[in-house]
Amino acid sequence: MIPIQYYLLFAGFLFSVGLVGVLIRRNAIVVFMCIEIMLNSVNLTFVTFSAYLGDATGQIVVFFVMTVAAAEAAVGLAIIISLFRNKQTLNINEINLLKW
Amino acid sequence: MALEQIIFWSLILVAGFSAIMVVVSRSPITSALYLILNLFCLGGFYLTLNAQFIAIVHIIVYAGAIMVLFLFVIMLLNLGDESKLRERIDWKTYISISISVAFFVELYYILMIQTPIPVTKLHVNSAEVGTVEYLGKVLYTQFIFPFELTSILLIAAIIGAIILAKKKFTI
Amino acid sequence: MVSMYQFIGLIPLFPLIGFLINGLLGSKIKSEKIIGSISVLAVSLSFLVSTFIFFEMINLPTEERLKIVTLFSWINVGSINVDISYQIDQLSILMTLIITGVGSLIHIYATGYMHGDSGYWRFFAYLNLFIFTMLNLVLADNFLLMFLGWEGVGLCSYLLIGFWYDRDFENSTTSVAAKKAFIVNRIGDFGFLIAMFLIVQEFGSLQFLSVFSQASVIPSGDKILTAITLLLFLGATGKSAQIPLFVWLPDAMAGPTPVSALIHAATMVTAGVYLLARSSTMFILAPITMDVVAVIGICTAVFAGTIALVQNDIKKILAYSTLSQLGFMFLACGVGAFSVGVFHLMTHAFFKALLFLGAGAIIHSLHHEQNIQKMGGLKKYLPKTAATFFIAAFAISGIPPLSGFFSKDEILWKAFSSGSIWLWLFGIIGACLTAFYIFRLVTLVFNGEERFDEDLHPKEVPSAMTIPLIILAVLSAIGGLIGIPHFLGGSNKFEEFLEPIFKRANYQLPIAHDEIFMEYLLMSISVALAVGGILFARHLYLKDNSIAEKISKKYNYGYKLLFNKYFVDEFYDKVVVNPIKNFSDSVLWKKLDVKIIDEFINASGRITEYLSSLFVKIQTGVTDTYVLIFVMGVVLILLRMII
Amino acid sequence: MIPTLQDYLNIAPILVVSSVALLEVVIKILFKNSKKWFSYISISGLLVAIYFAVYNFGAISLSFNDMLFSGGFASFFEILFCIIGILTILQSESVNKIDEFNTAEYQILILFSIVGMMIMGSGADLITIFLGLELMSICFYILAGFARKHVAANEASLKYFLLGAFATGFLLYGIALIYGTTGTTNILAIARQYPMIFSIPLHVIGFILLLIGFAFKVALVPFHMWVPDVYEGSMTNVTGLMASGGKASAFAAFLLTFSIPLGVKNMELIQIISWLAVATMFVGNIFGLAQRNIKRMLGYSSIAHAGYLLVGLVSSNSLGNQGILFYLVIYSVTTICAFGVVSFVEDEYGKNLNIEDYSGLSVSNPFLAAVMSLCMFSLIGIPPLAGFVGKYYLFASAVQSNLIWIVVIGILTSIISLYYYLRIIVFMYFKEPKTENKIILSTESKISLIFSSVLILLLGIYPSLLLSVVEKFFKL
Repeated sequence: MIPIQYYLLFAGFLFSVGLVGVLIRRNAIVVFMCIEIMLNSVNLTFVTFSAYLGDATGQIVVFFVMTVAAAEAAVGLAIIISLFRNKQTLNINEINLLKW
Repeated sequence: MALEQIIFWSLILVAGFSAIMVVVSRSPITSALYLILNLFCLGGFYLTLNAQFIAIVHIIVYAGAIMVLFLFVIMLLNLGDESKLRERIDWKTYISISISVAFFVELYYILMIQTPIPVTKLHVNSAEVGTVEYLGKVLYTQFIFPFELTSILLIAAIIGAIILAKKKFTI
Repeated sequence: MVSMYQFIGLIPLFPLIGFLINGLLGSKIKSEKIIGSISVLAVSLSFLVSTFIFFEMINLPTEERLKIVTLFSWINVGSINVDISYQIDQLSILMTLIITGVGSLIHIYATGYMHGDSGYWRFFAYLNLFIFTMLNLVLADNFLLMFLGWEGVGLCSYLLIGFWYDRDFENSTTSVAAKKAFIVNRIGDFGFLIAMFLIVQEFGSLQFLSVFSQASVIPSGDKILTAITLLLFLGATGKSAQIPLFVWLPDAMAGPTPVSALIHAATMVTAGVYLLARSSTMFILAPITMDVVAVIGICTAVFAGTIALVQNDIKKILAYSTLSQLGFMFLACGVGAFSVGVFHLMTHAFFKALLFLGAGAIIHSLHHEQNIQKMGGLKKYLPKTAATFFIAAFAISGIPPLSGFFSKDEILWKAFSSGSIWLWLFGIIGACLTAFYIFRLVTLVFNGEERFDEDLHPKEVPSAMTIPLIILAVLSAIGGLIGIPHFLGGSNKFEEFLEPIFKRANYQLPIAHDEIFMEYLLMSISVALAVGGILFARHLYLKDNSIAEKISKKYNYGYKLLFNKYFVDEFYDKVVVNPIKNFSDSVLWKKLDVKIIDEFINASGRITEYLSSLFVKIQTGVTDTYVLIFVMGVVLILLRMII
Repeated sequence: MIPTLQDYLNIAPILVVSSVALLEVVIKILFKNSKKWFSYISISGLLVAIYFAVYNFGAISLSFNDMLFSGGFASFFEILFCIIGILTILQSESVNKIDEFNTAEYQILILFSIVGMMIMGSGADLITIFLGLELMSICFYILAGFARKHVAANEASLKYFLLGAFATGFLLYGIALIYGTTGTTNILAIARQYPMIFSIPLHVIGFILLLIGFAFKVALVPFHMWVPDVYEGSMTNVTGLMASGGKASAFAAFLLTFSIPLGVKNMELIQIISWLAVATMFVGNIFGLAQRNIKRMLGYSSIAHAGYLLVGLVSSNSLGNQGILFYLVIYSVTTICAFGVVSFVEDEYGKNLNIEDYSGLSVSNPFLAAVMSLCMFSLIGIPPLAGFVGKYYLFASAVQSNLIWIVVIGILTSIISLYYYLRIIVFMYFKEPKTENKIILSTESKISLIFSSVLILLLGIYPSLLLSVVEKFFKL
């Protein structure tokens, strides 16, 4: 028997790891991957609740989140490509034309 | 029951390790590969939670499609060269890490101490709920509108991806 | 018989139409005549309507004079209904008469003054808009509509002060002056707004009648009421340029002179006094506020009067003079004599408009020379202007039987009878200062030798400008006669007329005893001091060498005496005049006014801007920072939830 | 369970707009040289959608198994977003200057983003709201980077995307926790469990995370950092759409999830929202002072206005909700109008965006200057313009809830904002024109500007027009 808290806490841990990644990494693609970790940790939370509540909604949400993640990935990577074409870098520290 | 425990803890170990490795790996390709490992572990978690359909879809969509896209872009932009992306560790890094730790501690406090959730067992229906049949029924009846909505979302994303990433500015 | 009352909507409507025609089509209409006549016609038609209403009103029995005409419903917020509706009563019709009457004279004058200006149509559009908003201010039957007018005049003054944007004004540009006027006004409006919200909360309504009838049963000294009145007074100090929010008014001189006349005499600055008079029911129940009002009023009166002593810009002198006179009005309100305050407001509107228009005529004829040290001897070139100007100067100095005498004397008497000898004493000093600085101005401008450039050939201004001057001069001369106090054998029709408005307020006041002897005594003192001030100024500034030479030639033996006399002058200069002047010049004006108060307002803006440019560095452009701040926010919020 | 015809009729506006967008995709593929037609097709589609929304206006009902509201406030938002869309398209002639070939895609994406907004404004389920939000956001990410020849646009797009996806994570986490504690994602079902659920800390945390997700979209401090950068880098018309529609829809979702079913009754939540409101008002107005770029400045102005709007939520009474709806309309119209003027002054991407470039606009183009100053005065809140009535409404609601202190802060900060709003007017009216560049306005853009200006004036002088509509949604 695994208490629900373990799952939730592990999801929270994954979320925090993703957070750290977003905060400390400079490569735009890696930052995006860390965001994917965060989304997946949320998915885990949803599935956990769904399973423990015996309710399908949570899994349906996960289904939608995956779709959204796919759409975001397509758009996000397209944005990264078009930026890279113009600027030849993906280091978000160097992408600071717009400021103040 | 011991088997369940063993699977759970080993999944946690691998998933946690791979997640951390995504963050700390120098090369984006390594990060991406670790992320794939992490996603497989999550699929494992879904299986332990009796969400078979989601587990399969997860592996197919995430590891199969999204991560391949990532790898593809990394290769396309030829980002394998690590020297291009030297990342320093400075005071901001420490602040970031401590903030994230604080966030996790808060989550821990809320989940473990403030909220005693009595549920320790999977719901009796959970095995049935996770099947393709059941989810399909719900998806095409109750959630038909959001389901249709996702098609529009994907079309918008496709159009956007094409116009942003196509090579020539005018055809 | 058709009541004129129902046509009240026409009064603000005409200027609005004038504004719309000139504002939308003005650039297409090439003829100055058409633009000018539309504008003048709009205001004079309003004046006509208000005159009709006024005459209908005085034929009605007192209790039927008040009427509210609702045009349409404006805002319905829950239980609070705010309508666009106008309240016609003695006070509002009086203000309307002043605004439209003096306003149309200024409009007529401006058609001559602005002749040939490239922004002719713009100017008249703004002027009409100004009148429109001001009329809304005084005719409103609720605080919110009044606030509309209140903001509107601020906005129009902003547009008008910055009208000549291509000209420099005192080391900066007119636009800076305009901006300052607007911002300082907004600080005052802040008080008004908060007061308004407090009123809503306390009384559940914004309508004057409902609010005041509810307020009148509140015991005196109530905390909320004190807060409301203090905040309203903050609003009034902004509009009526009292300490500490007066800084915009001297700068408002950057606009064309008719604007100065309009702002200073008839409209904008009187708004604060009007607000106090309108809310007298509430003010009288807040003794602390009343004291504050009186003290601020008298301080401004003396302070501004002193600064006016040393100014050389003709319009600046008049600007500080306005501050000072407004101070007197607030003094009157502060001691509970609201009707006297309004009386002074009216007489002041006449003679200050006259002074400003006269100054405009002088400036016009000297091709925009404003320094009085570069004038002199203008009497023979501008006879009509000079004559009217003298009348105005006597009126403002309080020489009987001109209008200023009655109102100012009444204020001083009320201040005295309110029990504070200090208020009276400072009031007397202020009155004396007034006489002095205004005659310093008059003497330096019209008498003495000609100090302006020789190639300037001043000549009398066109009749479009002199006719308003003459009408105003007549009004300044006889305007006070409607308010002759009882002890002088008059019937004080003015006070009687306004009595119903201040009934509730007067009810709260201790009944003043008629001490006829005392009144005569004080009156004589103030008149004597005024005359003294005038003579002293004439004496000091009329050191006409030609006269002196003539005298010395004629009376050789008297040379020594004359010398001695001059010696006495020197003595006066050294011991009495110079210290005051120096104090005023170096301390009051250059330090307190320019450095401290003015700087404070400017600095607060600059500091905020500096801080802004400092803080904004946090916007590094790097996504990391943004995420970091995002997560910090999350962590803090979650922390709040846990604890 | 199976959708009926009535269901489809209920969501007719959404259906119309999305099918018009899909139609445009087909047209684009079939006829290569038809770019002139797209804007007319889009506008007519939006007009038909408005017609259906008005048709549905009468009664509030639920459709698609409680996934969507229709009628009532849902129709209200649908109409608002359609109007925003029409105004944006009318002003978007400059898009042709950016990338001639992508006119069709531009129209399609705008329509899709409006579909997203409409869904956010009518969602009755957290899932639909989330999907609507994502649809809108994805369109915005793309539109922000639409001028892809320019690095600034790429950068804006990337920043918006990364931060937006990051915020989505929090939003989803919030939904997950709410789902976990209530077992449902349906707003009405959640509301039915009130007030018991608020005793579970996890549930409150869920709401907080949801709040943070929305706070990002409406740009509340400290989740606002993307706004100035993204606003500066994106195409001006797109910025206008983001600042008006994006914010309005996020506020709609805010209202739907926080206020309409539940009434924000949880004191801790209210306190947090009030902090956010105060911080937002301060930061928006103070940071705005230092800006020289007009789009950044308007960005900070939009942040500050989010703060004012939040005041209505803090006061948590029906007056506040009405005030938010009313102010959203005014704010959106004013903002889109102001950005419209900016887009006309900006002759090609990224030029003429400094405040100095507005010198003497009153001489070179009096019409634009007049419209711009109308917008500025409305944003300042000068009566009788609509902005004043809206602000008055919001502050009155706070007073009703005994929150005078927040009103004081609101008014104080709005005095600070005066400095930067006036700066533009000073430049336009009190400065000599620098260069003689003639701005030629097309009929469409004139229509859009005149329509907005008339609305700003009309709603200020006769606000009952809108107030009477808004009042119906909330019983006192």
